[in-house]
Amino acid sequence: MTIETKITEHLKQKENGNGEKKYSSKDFSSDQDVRWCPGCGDYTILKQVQKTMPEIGVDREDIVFISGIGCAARFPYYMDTFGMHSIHGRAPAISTGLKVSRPDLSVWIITGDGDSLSIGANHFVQLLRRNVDVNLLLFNNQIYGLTKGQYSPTSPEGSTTKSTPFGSIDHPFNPLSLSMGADGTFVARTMDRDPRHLQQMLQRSHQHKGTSMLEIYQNCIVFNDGAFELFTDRKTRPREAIYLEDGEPLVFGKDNEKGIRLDGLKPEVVSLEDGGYSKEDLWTHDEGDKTKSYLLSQFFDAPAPGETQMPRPFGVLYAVERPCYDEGVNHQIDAAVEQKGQGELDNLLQGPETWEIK
Amino acid sequence: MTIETKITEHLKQKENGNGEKKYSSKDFSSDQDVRWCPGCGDYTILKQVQKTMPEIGVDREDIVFISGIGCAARFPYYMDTFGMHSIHGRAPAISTGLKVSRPDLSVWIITGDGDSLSIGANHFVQLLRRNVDVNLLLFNNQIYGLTKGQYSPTSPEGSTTKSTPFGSIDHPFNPLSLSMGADGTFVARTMDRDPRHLQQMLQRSHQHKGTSMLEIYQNCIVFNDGAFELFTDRKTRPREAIYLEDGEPLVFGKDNEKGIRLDGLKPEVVSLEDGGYSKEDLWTHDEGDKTKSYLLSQFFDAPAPGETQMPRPFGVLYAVERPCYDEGVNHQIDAAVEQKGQGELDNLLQGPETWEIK
Amino acid sequence: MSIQNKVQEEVTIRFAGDSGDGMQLTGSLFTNTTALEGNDLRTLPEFPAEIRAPAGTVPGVSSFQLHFGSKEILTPGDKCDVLVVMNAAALKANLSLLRSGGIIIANTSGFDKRNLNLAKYETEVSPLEDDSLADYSVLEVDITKITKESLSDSPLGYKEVERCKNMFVLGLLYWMYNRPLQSTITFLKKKFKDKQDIANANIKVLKEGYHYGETTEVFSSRYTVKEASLKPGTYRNITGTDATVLGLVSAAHQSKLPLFFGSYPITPASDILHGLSKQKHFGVYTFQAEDEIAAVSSAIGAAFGGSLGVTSSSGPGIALKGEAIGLAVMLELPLVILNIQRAGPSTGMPTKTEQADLMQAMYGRNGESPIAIVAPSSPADCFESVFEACRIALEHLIPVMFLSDGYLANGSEPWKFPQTKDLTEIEVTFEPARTNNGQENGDAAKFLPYVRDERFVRSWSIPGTQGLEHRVGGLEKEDETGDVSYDPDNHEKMVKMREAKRDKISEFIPLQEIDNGVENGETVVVGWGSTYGSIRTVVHELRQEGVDVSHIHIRYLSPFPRNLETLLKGYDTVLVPEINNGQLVRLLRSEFMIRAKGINKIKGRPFGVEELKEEIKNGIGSSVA
Amino acid sequence: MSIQNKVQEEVTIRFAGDSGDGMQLTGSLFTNTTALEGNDLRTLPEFPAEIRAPAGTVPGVSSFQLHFGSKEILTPGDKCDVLVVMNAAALKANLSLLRSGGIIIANTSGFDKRNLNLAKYETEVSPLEDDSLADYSVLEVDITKITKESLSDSPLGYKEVERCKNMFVLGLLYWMYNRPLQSTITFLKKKFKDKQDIANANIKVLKEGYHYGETTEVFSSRYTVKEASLKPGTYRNITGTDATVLGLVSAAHQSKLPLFFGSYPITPASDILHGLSKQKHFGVYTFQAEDEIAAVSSAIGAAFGGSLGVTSSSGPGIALKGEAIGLAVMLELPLVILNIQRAGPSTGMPTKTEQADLMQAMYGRNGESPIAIVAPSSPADCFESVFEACRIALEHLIPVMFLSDGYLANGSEPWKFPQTKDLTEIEVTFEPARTNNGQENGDAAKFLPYVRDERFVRSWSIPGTQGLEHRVGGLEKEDETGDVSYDPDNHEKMVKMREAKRDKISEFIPLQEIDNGVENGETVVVGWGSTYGSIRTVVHELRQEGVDVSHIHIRYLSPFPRNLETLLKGYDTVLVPEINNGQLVRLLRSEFMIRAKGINKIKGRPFGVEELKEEIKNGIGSSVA
Ligand SMILES: Cc1ncc(C[n+]2csc(CCOP(=O)(O)OP(=O)(O)O)c2C)c(N)n1
Ligand SMILES: Cc1ncc(C[n+]2csc(CCOP(=O)(O)OP(=O)(O)O)c2C)c(N)n1
Ligand code: SF4
Ligand code: SF4
Ligand SMILES: [Mg+2]
Ligand SMILES: [Mg+2]
Repeated sequence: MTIETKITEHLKQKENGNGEKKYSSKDFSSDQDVRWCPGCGDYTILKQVQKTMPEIGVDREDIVFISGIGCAARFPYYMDTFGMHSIHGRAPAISTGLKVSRPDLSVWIITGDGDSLSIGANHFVQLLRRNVDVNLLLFNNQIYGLTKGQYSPTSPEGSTTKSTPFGSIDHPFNPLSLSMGADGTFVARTMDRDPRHLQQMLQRSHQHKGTSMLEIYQNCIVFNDGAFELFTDRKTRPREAIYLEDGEPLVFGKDNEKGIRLDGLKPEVVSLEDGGYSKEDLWTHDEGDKTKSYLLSQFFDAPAPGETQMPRPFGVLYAVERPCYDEGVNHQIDAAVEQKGQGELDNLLQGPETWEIK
Repeated sequence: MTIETKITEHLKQKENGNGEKKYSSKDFSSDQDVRWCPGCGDYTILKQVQKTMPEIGVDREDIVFISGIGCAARFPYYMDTFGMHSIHGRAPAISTGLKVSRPDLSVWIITGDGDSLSIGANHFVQLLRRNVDVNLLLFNNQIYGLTKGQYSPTSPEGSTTKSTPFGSIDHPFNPLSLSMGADGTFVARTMDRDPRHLQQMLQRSHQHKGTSMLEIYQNCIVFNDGAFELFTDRKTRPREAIYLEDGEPLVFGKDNEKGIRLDGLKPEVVSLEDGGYSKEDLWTHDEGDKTKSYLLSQFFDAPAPGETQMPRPFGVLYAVERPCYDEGVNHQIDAAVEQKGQGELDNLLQGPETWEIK
Repeated sequence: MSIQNKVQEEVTIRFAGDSGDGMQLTGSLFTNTTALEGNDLRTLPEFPAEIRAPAGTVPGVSSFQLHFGSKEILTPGDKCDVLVVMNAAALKANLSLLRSGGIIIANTSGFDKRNLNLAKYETEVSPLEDDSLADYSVLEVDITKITKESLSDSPLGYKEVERCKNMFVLGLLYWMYNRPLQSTITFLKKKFKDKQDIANANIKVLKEGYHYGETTEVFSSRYTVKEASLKPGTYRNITGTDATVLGLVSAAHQSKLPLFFGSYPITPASDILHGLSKQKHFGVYTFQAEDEIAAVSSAIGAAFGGSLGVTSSSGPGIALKGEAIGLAVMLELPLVILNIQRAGPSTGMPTKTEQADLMQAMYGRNGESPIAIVAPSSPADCFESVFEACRIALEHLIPVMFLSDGYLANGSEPWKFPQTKDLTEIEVTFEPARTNNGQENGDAAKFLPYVRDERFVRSWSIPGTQGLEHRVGGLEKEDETGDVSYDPDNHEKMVKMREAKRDKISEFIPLQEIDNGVENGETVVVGWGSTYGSIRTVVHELRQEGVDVSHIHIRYLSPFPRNLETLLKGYDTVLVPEINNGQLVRLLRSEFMIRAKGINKIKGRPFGVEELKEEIKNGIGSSVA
Repeated sequence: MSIQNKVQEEVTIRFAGDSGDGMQLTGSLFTNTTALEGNDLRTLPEFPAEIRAPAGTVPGVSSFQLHFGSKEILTPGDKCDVLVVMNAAALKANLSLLRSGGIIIANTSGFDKRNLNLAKYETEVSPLEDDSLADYSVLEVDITKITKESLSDSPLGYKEVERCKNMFVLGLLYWMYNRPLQSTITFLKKKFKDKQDIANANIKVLKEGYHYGETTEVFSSRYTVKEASLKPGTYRNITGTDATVLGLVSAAHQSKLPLFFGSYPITPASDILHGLSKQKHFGVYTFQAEDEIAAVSSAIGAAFGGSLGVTSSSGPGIALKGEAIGLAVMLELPLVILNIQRAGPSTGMPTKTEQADLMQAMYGRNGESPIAIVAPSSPADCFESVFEACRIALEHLIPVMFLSDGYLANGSEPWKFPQTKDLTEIEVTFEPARTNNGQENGDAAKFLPYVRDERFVRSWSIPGTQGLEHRVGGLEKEDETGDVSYDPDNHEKMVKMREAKRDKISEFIPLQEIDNGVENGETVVVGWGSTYGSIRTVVHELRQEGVDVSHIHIRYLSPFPRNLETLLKGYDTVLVPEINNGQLVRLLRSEFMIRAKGINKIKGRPFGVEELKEEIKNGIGSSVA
């Protein structure tokens, strides 16, 4: 911002150059005891975030974690950065106000599937549309944890929960398709049980300029244990999950023996063993191709009769550059100042026409 | 509902069989004078709706129009049916309550681009996800009309409006992509200036079981005149708009001289005149093909450099059957009654364990 | 040495342990047995704060307090006489709630180094060893060990065996208080009918505990608490939440309307959603909405369609409903809003109780938008109060807020439940169809949806009724026609009308009664909601001590009963205890210009009888100053 | 016959026509000229209800009322002396606002059959022809025709020519009231500097109108309104909306903070968003959020980052902000909420004014969540009041609601505007960095974000400050540390602390002054907000008539000025006029136990001076009864 304020003054007194400080992961753990259920997936996510923060080259005091309400939303209390445990579903709106007025900060939103896709779904889609330069970590456990086990907008149809003793009726959201429908510029998925991949995705989220939507499959051991076992379990993972690498062919399986190719618009799983197909025939992942990314996000619902189940994609499905809202707003202010010069309060007070009373 | 209530009793006294009454369009116009600006696109929409209602074979008293707030939202006052002009953005939630408890009614939601995609966007996506059997008419004029001209979530980037004197910064929603991202089961588009097509689309919306999302391009003559001229103007329409027919090839142009074919995942405009391509080579529209429908919904943004602008699709982009939330809820109740028999209040009051005090 | 048998008039027992130790079950089983023995009683469970904390830590402690006696019991008791602690954390968290001289029953294996550390005991020595518990009589039993031993030959796995240890405690207490084991045994057999081994194990350990009391010499005495003189009749035990659920289903039944319940989960209101979602065979619709706004909106939509539309929430969730409640005020449709109050502001302390939403209920909307307010006074009273809320909403076509709180919702007491035939009927008639004097579809005389009856109530004209097609909305309505109107005089008329309509309800609710005491006395204690038990107990005691103090408890807070002003003006001093910073007291002062004085506690807890007694004593005569 | 010149002390003119007739412009141009002539004045535009109605219909009428004089002018005037009507609908809609004997200037071509039908005049004959206007002196001019003729040789198109007709009216009135044309001519030249033809046409017609007065004999007299005795100084004309915008920009300037304004459009608050969005070169951030909840939330986020966070709305939009305001109360961050009140409840009458959100401002949130409230008393006073709201928010880290209304927002008056150098400074200091006594990243002594100064205000510790990393949230905070706490005593302490902090503000605001009258009198009229002008006028008149009545106008409604109680208790009768059903009156009664009596009008309009005078006269001495 070209305009001098108490904030710009205040920040001048900052010790030594930005991002030069060296941290260890423990520098990011606060003095609060962590209060999640033993075995909750949130623990490992916290650990990976604390491990990643020292790597991103941002001073600790320039990092802000903002959450809504939920088990996941307790997260900021455990990070020794600035943080706000706000109100249910509103973290994206609060973060927008913060990031627009403080573009110098690295802002991280922590939210659950209920927080972001139920009460907060409006702010969620608007954030993606505006492409505010923040990182949103969506802890998806397909349940309302904090309120002790009601179904959420990501719970599969038929879920029997506290509020649906006879099974849930509503069709769940596909969070990635919804994000793409809202024109998100960075759409990715990872899981609590794969620390390495989780760290990579956190890095990617940080690096992306714009809203980074990272869905994290997180196990709620108490109210929805094993919801993602197919993907997290060592035995089934190779069959059920596929890891995406930009520019690489879509291969999966224990020994990468399977691949996915596109037959026109229809993706199909092919074997790389029976000589029928080789890597060259496969669909190569292109993070910048919206159609392909959409198709990947559709590897989700149970297959139509006759069709084969596609593996669930993990990694960055979609990533493109688009101007960020926060940047745009600040540019507009700078431009106005350039053009008209910084505002003269006395001119404003005086207005277009005045008169004297003697 | 298998359970007898005052409502079921009350409805028994209904005169003669359902849907047998004959109406003319004037039976659907109320005694209120219409108060939109002269020349507003809302007038013709009102007219087409009043023309269509007598055709759908539903008794007038079984039709309910529910709106939020906005110019468009004044609509129910002008329909001589049951109606509610509710609060800003909440019509989908109100309609869900009504339709679930009164599945016998034909419920129509009237909403604007601000009403449904700004303040009401959460209820909008949840409605589509749940697939409640109602019809939603989205009057999109890319502006806030009632509040006298601020930009809306569908206003193009750079729109200069009352609230954005230097041009809007945020990237607009693509309402149809958003609807598909929310797993809507019926996604269609029409325009105020094509009465015949508008009527067809109203019919289709009524016929579809589930949430019918019909976007209507509507001209706000006062605050955003000509926003859709390219598509509505007789001269440019043939070039800029394409009408979709299920099972038919994608052709457009003054003399249907142009078509669209798919080169892998990439749609391209081809000429049907220079003998290069014939109708057979074209993409045939399939309302049930999610991927193709998504691609069509993407005929929206300005083309990337080097790519050609696609015509804007009108008609039903996507239509599939999926269980409706309201039906599911009522089935569950019926099932419970079947299984346990209708509840005995005295058993409930008594509870599991009692004791006597003499 | 022989064990002597003492008779006690009342006893308070507190079961405390880790969330995993099954203290809630232990407590409720003891409660049922006690109820069957004919005691009056009141219980209060205390769960850990929202997030489940690690086992063994203080935040992980879960407890259950039971107060029972041969006299009238109206509170869960201030301090307990017996404190059961399954581990060190439980002791740390609850010791302050034990009266000096009270009994501690401690599970020693819950006091090993690991547990002491988890409970953050500074000292290395267990509190059981040092003299920190000198003023209490402590009974140490290695419950875990005994349980394991007694189940050594059971086929159960380690964990399952462990889980039986709460039955030992139960058995031991049954012995102490001369309680039969039968009902518990029956319960266990029923609960685990497909898991014989588990049933047997639990029963074995239960008896083990009972015999332990008999055989070991550690206890010098057993206690008997005689039957209370409850009104004759059939009773059940009930929590505020269950009573609310039953009240709603009953109101739907008595009005012969479908119940539509739109809600969004939040502590402590969620349990009502859980309870109602089980009642589908009563034709109950439960809709878990995307947020509180959609929840209340859906209820309004259902009400427009002719259903009994109900929504529920707590704390911040209620704040979100304000706009839509205002719409219902304008539409003049029935709507019931259940507010299970919790400690605020903002997210506050979700698991703690408070009464701080009364002003919000009165004024938490834009413009002049009067609604009715009803508050229950005990867990069982939630039934009648919520039934009344529904009756008022349906008979007066107005939003009604039911102001309960977490303490009432979770607490329980014996309830002489009614029979369907004894329930009053709720009068609802839908405006009948108009067949346009025979000729079809012709326009009949314009239907006037905002014409009112003598109670100022308009007609309920539901979709599907021929000839009643009409439009309603949130813009100001023209008198009678209901058309949009910007006419200045009409607006004033309608604002006054909506208020008059709300006030008119006072003619259709009971007159205010004096709960205990006399008209025209020196001091009256005026309460509302969950403070009932404590106030009644205190006033009862004070009157026995000869103090001229009476008790008035207000269920109908908006409008007030029409005799309330006269009643209150009959006393020199008006004291108003509330679990807030002074809200009803403000309403009474501004409504009636009486120098009411507040007694306020804002600790997320009900009033203790002793502390309230002190405050009231100090308050007496204060207003004269 | 010669035209005589009459001197008048005050005049009220009402310009009425179709939305397309440019009456708003005509009115404001006359206003500017009048201001330049040194009169005191007050204006009030009245727009058609939200939706633009068809031309020629009553709902389509737009009007502008100007009250000016040589005496102090504080209201737009009850009834007007001159009514300009451009068509039949304008007459129908406004005739009731013309005093009997008043002058009607009617554009006859607006009274043809078409217009009479559109205006729904039953009779076939024009009201100008029948004797329905007998009590008024009517001047009929075919303005449209004259305009066309005088522009017959202009290159302008039909529509553009038509649009000039309002200038004829203006010219004619300038002649009637001896006003110079110059400033208007300058304005037109400036406005149409790139459209010479249009400028010339308008100027020609303007002069045409002036000459028409001079040449035709229809008028028997012209009028002079002498200069008012305003305080010497430089003045400008200003609306409440503009004054609010300026106040906000000034507060940001004087606190040297960025202004972040998050809002969602709604009538009548939207214009503030429009005004601020033009001030980007002052570093003003305007964010049009997706809804009111996001709007207030974004302002909270900005405040957390160190900006002056402001949000605005009206009616239902304010109800939606309650939950988030509660969060700000808990976070103890500065937040300014602008509530431009409109007639409610629910959607109500969006274009009409009301004062019915005071109680909501006080209590419209869950739990005990005290905030500060400031209310402006005139269009120009919006500047100082909103500046004060910002000062309090920033210096006391608390949410402050600015309670204006549609009448103030749209009205205008002359303003002796301040200079930057005269503005007070707003003291803001951010908590400085802590460099962990040299050694980097090491853990310094724990930073305590909820430690307070002598005003009970905590530190503002913004992100980017080394060593201040901390977490805040909506759960109850532990004293000093700000950590989450469920401790009962801590909760009570914090609830009381938040209240004490709010109340402490009373030591940092001016003492309540008596606007007019004496201490310890018989009757005092107590007002707040936009009723100022009417009350002041009435009290002034009554005192001149020798009535012992005083006027106290409260700007600071929460907390009240610390001397208010003593002041009010000095009078036998306390009358409280409000544009609501009685809200401040309730606060005064419950706070101070004084028998304040309400005078209430709920018609979407300010009090007329005459009607208020009546009510006050009746009210005097009433409290004794
Ligand atoms: C306004 C409001 N409504 C409801 C709640 C209650 N509530 C707290 S968290 C939550 C949902 C939690 O689910 P999710 O967002 O998936 O987070 P999780 O606990 O599963 O991590 C709800 C309904 C609240 N605190 N505030
Ligand atoms: C809660 C609330 N917020 C804001 C408003 C003000 N408002 C009324 S309509 C509207 C937007 C209208 O735009 P749109 O939905 O596109 O309808 P249109 O007028 O363009 O048909 C707004 C912001 C309101 N009435 N209620
Ligand atoms: S409830 Fe589930 S999500 Fe919440 S802390 Fe426990 S395990 Fe984790
Ligand atoms: S403002 Fe626009 S949308 Fe509204 S009525 Fe006028 S033309 Fe139609
Ligand atoms: Mg979750
Ligand atoms: Mg619009």
